[in-house]
Amino acid sequence: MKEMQPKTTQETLLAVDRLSVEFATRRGTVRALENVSFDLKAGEIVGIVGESGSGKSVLAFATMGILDRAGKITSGRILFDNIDLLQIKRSQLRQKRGKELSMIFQNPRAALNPIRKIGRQIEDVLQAHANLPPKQRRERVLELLSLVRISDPSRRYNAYPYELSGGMCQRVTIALALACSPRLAIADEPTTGLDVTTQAAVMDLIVDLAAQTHMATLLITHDLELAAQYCDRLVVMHAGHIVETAKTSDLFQHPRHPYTAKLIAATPDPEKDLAHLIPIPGNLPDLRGELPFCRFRDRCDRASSQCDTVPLERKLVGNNHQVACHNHF
Amino acid sequence: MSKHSTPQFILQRLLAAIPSAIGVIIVSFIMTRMLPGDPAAFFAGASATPEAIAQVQETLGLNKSWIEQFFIYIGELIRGNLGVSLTTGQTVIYDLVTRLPASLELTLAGVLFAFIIAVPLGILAALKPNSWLDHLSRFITTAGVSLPTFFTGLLLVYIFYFLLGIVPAPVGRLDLLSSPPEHFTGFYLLDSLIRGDFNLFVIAFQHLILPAITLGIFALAPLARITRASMITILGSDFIRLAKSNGLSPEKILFTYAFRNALLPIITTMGVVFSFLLGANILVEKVFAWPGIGSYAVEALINSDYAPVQGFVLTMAFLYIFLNLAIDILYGIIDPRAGF
Amino acid sequence: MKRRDLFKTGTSFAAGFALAGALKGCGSPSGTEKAATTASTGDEEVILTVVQGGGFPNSLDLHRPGTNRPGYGSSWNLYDRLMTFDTKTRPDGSLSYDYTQLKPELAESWETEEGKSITFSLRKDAIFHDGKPVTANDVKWSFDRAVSVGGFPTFQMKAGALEKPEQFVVIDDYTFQVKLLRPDKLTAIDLAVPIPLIINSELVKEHITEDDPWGMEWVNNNDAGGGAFELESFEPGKKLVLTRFDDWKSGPLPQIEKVILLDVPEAGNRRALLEKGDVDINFSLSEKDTKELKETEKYAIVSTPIENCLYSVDLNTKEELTGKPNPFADVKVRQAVAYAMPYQAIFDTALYGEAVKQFDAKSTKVNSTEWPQPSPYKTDMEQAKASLSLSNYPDGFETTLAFDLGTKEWAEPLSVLIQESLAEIGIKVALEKVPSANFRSVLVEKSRPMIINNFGGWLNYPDYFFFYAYHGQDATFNGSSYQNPEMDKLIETALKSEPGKEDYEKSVQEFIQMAWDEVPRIPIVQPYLSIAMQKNIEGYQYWFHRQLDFRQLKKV
Amino acid sequence: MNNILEVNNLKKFFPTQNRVFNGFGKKPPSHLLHAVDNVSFSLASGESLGLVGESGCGKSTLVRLITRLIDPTEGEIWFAGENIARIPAQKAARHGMRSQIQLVFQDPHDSLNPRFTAFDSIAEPLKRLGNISQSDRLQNRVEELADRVGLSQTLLTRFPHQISGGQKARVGIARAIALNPKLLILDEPTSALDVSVQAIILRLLADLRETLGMSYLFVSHDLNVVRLLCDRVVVMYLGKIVEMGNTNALFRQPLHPYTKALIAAIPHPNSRHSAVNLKGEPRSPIDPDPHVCRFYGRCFKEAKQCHQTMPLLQSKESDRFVACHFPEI
Amino acid sequence: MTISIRQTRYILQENTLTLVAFLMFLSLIFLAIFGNAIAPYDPLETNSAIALSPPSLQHWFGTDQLGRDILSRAIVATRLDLGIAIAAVFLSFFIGSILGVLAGYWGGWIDNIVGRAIDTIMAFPLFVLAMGIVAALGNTVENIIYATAIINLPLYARVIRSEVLIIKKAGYIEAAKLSGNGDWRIMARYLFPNALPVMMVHISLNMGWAILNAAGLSFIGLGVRPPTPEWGIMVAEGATYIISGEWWLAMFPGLSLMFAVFCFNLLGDGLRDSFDPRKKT
Repeated sequence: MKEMQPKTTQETLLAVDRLSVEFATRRGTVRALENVSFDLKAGEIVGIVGESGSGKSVLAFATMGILDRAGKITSGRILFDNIDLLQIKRSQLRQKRGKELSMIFQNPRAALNPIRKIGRQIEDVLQAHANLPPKQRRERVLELLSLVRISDPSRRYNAYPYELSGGMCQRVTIALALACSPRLAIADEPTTGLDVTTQAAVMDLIVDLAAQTHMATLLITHDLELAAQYCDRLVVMHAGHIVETAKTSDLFQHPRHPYTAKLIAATPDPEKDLAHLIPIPGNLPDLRGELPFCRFRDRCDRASSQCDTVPLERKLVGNNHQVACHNHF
Repeated sequence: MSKHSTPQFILQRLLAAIPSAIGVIIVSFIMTRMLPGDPAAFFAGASATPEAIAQVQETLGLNKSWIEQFFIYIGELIRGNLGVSLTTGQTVIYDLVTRLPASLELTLAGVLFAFIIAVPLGILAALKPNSWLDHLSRFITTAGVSLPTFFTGLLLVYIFYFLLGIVPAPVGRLDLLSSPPEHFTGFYLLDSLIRGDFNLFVIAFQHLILPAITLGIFALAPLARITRASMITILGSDFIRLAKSNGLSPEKILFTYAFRNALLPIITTMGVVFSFLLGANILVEKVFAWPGIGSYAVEALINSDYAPVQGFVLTMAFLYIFLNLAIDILYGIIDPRAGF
Repeated sequence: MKRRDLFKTGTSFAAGFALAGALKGCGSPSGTEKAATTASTGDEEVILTVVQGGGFPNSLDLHRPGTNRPGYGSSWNLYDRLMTFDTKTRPDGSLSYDYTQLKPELAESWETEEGKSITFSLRKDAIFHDGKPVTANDVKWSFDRAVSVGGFPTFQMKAGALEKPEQFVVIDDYTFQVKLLRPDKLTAIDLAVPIPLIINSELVKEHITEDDPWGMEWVNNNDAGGGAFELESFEPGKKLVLTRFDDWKSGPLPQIEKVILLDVPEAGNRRALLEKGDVDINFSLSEKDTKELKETEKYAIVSTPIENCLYSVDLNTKEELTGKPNPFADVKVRQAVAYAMPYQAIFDTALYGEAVKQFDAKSTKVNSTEWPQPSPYKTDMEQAKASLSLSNYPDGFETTLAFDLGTKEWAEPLSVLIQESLAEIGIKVALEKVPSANFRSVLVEKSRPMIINNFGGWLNYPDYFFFYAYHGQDATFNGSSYQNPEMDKLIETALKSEPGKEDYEKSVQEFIQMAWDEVPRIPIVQPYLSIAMQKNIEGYQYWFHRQLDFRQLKKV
Repeated sequence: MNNILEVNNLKKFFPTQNRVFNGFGKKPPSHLLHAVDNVSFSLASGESLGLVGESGCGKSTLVRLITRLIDPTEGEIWFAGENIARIPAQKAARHGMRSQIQLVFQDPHDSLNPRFTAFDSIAEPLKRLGNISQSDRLQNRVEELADRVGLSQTLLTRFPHQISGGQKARVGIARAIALNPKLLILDEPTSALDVSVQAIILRLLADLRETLGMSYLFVSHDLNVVRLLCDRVVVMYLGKIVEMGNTNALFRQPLHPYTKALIAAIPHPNSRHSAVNLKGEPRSPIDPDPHVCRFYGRCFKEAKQCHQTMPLLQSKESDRFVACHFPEI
Repeated sequence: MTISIRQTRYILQENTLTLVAFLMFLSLIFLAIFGNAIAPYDPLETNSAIALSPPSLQHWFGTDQLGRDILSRAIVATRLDLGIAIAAVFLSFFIGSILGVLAGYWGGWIDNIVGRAIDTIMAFPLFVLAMGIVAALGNTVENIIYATAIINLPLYARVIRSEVLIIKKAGYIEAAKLSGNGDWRIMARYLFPNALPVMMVHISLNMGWAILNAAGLSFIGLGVRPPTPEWGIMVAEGATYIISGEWWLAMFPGLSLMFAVFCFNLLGDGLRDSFDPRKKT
């Protein structure tokens, strides 16, 4: 599909290694993530795709260390620049957050403190990480605001989130994320809730800025098409498992996991008509209680007894193409 | 959306309050006239003959029809005359002016006490929901709101004055020998400081402790509850997540980000609590011989003394209106979205 | 001067009426309590602090309409009168006023021209609190005021045949004459009660307006007196502070230099204040507190039976009440009720034994004119049932018993006990608590079948008591609305006569006997006026107005 | 083909209130929000018409006008030969047209009474408007409808919180088709659903239209989805129709700059950047200037004329309408 | 329509305090129903011989100034106190709900009239209003109920109104209209039942408050008539005995009062938690 110059260097920036996360709920423990592993190289844009409930956001929050109280990391490592974020002190982690790795949220309006001027909010981040005198800090804020293409930054500095449109708010959160020029940004559904035309602009902005600052980006989205458009590599998640990772073009041309294939088949795109839109049967399994080794088992038409009895291993099935399935294509 | 200027907003709010003010005037008038007993019979003296009673009735204008009495009352009201209390023998205005600060000081102290205890409890509970601390705080505050204030008051007096003797006697705002500070605000704590009389301040403070606690205990629950709930909501909100993911310090997140946002519903509740306590402190005033408007109103009501009851109700209604106004303005200061 | 002579020769029922009225409701100690700071000895100012519940002076002006009973106390001490009463020692050693003896206060002396006038020579050295000398002009202005303002003061003055300003004549600065409209032995005595107080007229005149020719607005809150104490501060409903007027000449200078009177509504708090030693005097004790404090023996407690006063249950004798037949119109029913009263239980539990029993007389036959005297009734349920079975209501009926909320400390348990007891003979009683202010209306309306009354006549004679409580004139305090021409005749006979005379003795005994037979009112007890003081307080004296006279009190 | 629905010069203006909430307060004098401004279009019997636009463009208001939930400010709505705009919304519940125009809601969860079982929800219109009172007939009809929308009968006794999003969507559809309406309005029926479920629902809707012969008014912000179901498309922007035409033609060659931007914003794996980036922010819909093109300020083609004269919706070729001074022809 | 048993069990498991409150509630109901039967003594029977005796094996809570058994009085009072609270709360809930639903759903002039009326009541110091009503109409149980109901009315009207304002925006209300439901039916079958859970919280909290209110009225002498046992009156009467050392007179009725109010408050709190939308996953 698309031909791109590899702009990534080979050093691994983020490596999530066999990460498992559980949530304690009223009706039992939800095993939200199980043995999730993937990595991300400096400057790379990787998409994590999956339907709601697949654990995408949990993965993002776990990486940032901002899981809800109910959530608990039961095993695994999160290596950022070869440092395990799960082992370092909270204060050290705090130092890294916002400075070396930052996050862009869905629903930007909710992600901003509603009663604080946006300029001050950006300054708060600078204050936490950059040792700048107030005047320079303010200048840096204005610089950031114009960087994210907000017109008239000195006026917007004093604006409150409610005075801005959704798209504008998202630009502000991008500015917040980029304030300290982090090496990694995790964008969690950054375009959900925005107007179609704004979505495109916001995504363009993110990838442009990532390219400019050589920032690695983890794009979390349910929109396969969107991920395909902007990402170098894709990680497909289903029910707390990573089922497949591959370069974007490989994944689309040769999906190896049945779920990936079905997901692609179910996604509308301009070339498909209704007859070629194939639904995926069944629902996501309940992540409480007993589950088969393969969580896609009940929805899969290639399932075999192995799926219940043999633990899944990730297999390398091509250049950088991994799949976790006993009966993959 | 159009924004209004603050004075416009205030004016608009005051205008909007007129119907309920009229309602209050009418209802309180009717209510007092329905009180049993004849004030004339009481105030004509025990030995009064029917003629003497009739004469008092005439002096008091009680022999006129309700409608006539009402218009006379309204006329006097417009001229700023609230009448004379037959029980205290003073003009109602004088009584209210001298007694209102006592009630306000007590109520404010009660709310302040509640705030100081309940808000940290609520925050702690919100930081660890469903922990033992959360349950304990809920237990304590709920127990507090379950105690009838008069019972709490008596109990506290019994324990802290009678048994332990660590607080002064429940004889009002000052001990028997002290005279009140010069009148600036009517709040003894403030006035004594203004006068620089620290001794008097201490005395006033000691006398305020038990009644304020009695009152405050009653307000713990709503405040702690709303603090907990709104802190939990705010702490779970996206912008706190974002602040965390941006590595802001926990203090900054807790206070500048979370608490200031959580403050909005807390302020609303404070307003409700304040106006509620202003009414509820009647019983506390009675127990502690607190010379406030609550005990004044009770006395007047029992004696079918119309003017003070009406004056009291009007005062409270206006306080209520101004309180709400003040809260809206405060809201506007904290929350830019509220705007005017 | 023989006490009876003072007023007996006159025809004036009205006088007694007014005086009695002023003092009605022989109080349980619902009045003032006094609190005194502990042990002020040595060079310190002698301070007496007084706490008060259930009423606080609502005005400093006794002439103002609506001034309440505690107001008598403050004006008694702030103002002087021309004359006052002497002191006597009661059998139990406590002190009481002696209304048989008048003694000078502002007047040095007086001369009576029989039936025509009384001429007073005023003290020449007496001054008001502002330093102005007290002159006959002030006296006249004050008396003019009392007879002109209407309401209770005017009424009270009339009781002594003092009705018109023309009666009051200034002879010179220090000589003042009261001209008598008619001979009335009450005139002199009426000048020693609280109403004819002497006001600093010059001072008040500075504050009069067209609407307010007597300066009531101003006197209401300000001191225009020349009494032994002057006003330091007055916060209605909170606190009254009086300081000794060192230039007082109308009597021996009081020892107490400062009096602080505080309103403490909660009875328990008042008691706690005394027990903690924060106050010197707990004046208006409940019966229970009286009993218990007596038992501690830590305090000086004086209980004086209130003269001519009874706690009673009044049964309405009207044939119909609110359009329905009234069972109590039937004397058999009344007798049944009188026998069904749980007297001893009431005496023990409602009154804690702190009263004088007025039941279970030795003899059923009245043979003394003493008043109050115990009735022959005692609790006898058999008699009660028997009596009721002879009535028109052999199976009982439903009724209500009303009492004054302000006296609920004793009236409520009393009512509950009565309710329980009457239920045994089939009379179902609902209790009705009436707020104090409205109880007056209840008394005036006489619409309740049964009320708890606590009437006391000031003049200590049975005929006076009966005139208000049993006479067919149906005065406010005739709670039973009892009307019986025979009774009226006996009362009138006694009123016209005097003790010692045969017709007096006879008619008194007869009307008492009639009261027992007819029982429109069931006497329960004669109450005490009790005061608890720290042991270092001396000089307490019982007064007919039942307020404290600070002038007589001492701290040792 | 005769028109089942004809909308003529329909307008809906909302008064905007002061923000201060004063309890039971009065409304201060207000401005007008032009939610739907002079909109005209028609829908042929059996046709499926797409209605596209971003949030706030007036789609939902238009839907509520046509379903007679709210009263129009001005204009006509001709349905089956009657101007139903004249029926006051208060009275519409009892009017005959009620059963003929039904609506499938955007949020399947929000549109179901949490206290009704699936059965109750589906039976509600039958009971109120279908005159089916016998319980067995009702039972039969509801079961038949459940079958038709592929809802397992065992789910009929469940409450909304006990069934999945896709199942709730089916309940909503069953309820809407219960009375065999002539016109079914679909208000973003799949926007709250996952891709896998979306495909199922879209296919179901296509089937239903064929079997029941209904006309569809399909409202969506997602052009990809509209394309699958609709014969013709109407594009709205800030209360006005900016373009209208045959689906394929419109996709192939959008005439209005806004339509162009919308189509360009569809994620496309082949291009990393969106072709058309709109600038600025949308104009305010409150008291808009009647002489200025609503798209002015965001348009890449804007000229002086656009600020002086409001472009009118004009026929460009057969069945193509556009409101632009500079259409892409 | 109502809370299912499963849901109830669920709430109770979730929160031990609520479970405790629920048990307390059951025991209150038990006492209210069988109180007269299980009270060890006649609550009205006086016995001057044992007046003011402290708690003992014969009289667990001691006796009062007339020798009546305080335990029996406290038990028997349950029915009256709960009765007053339930009647008052029901009355204000009933009227308040109707007003609130009408005002919230229709808005306009109804909203304005209801709003003004509510504002007027709110502007009163509520306890004084209650006192005034009881003082004016006479201190009977019915009037205490009316007074309590009137002062609680604004709460219900306001809460249900704002609830209705939220619910009426829900899609299912539009869906109901499309299904041919008229306004009345929508109010009765859609708005009211869906506002009910939130109202349950207020009912429960309000019950406690109604009890306190009645007790407060008793304390200032406007409560029910003697010798009817009622907690507030018992506390008020006992209050005068605290200082003289007979603490049990006020203490036990006070604790009973507190027990009941505490129970309703905890219950309300528990209900609030379980209806908290944030807790719904």
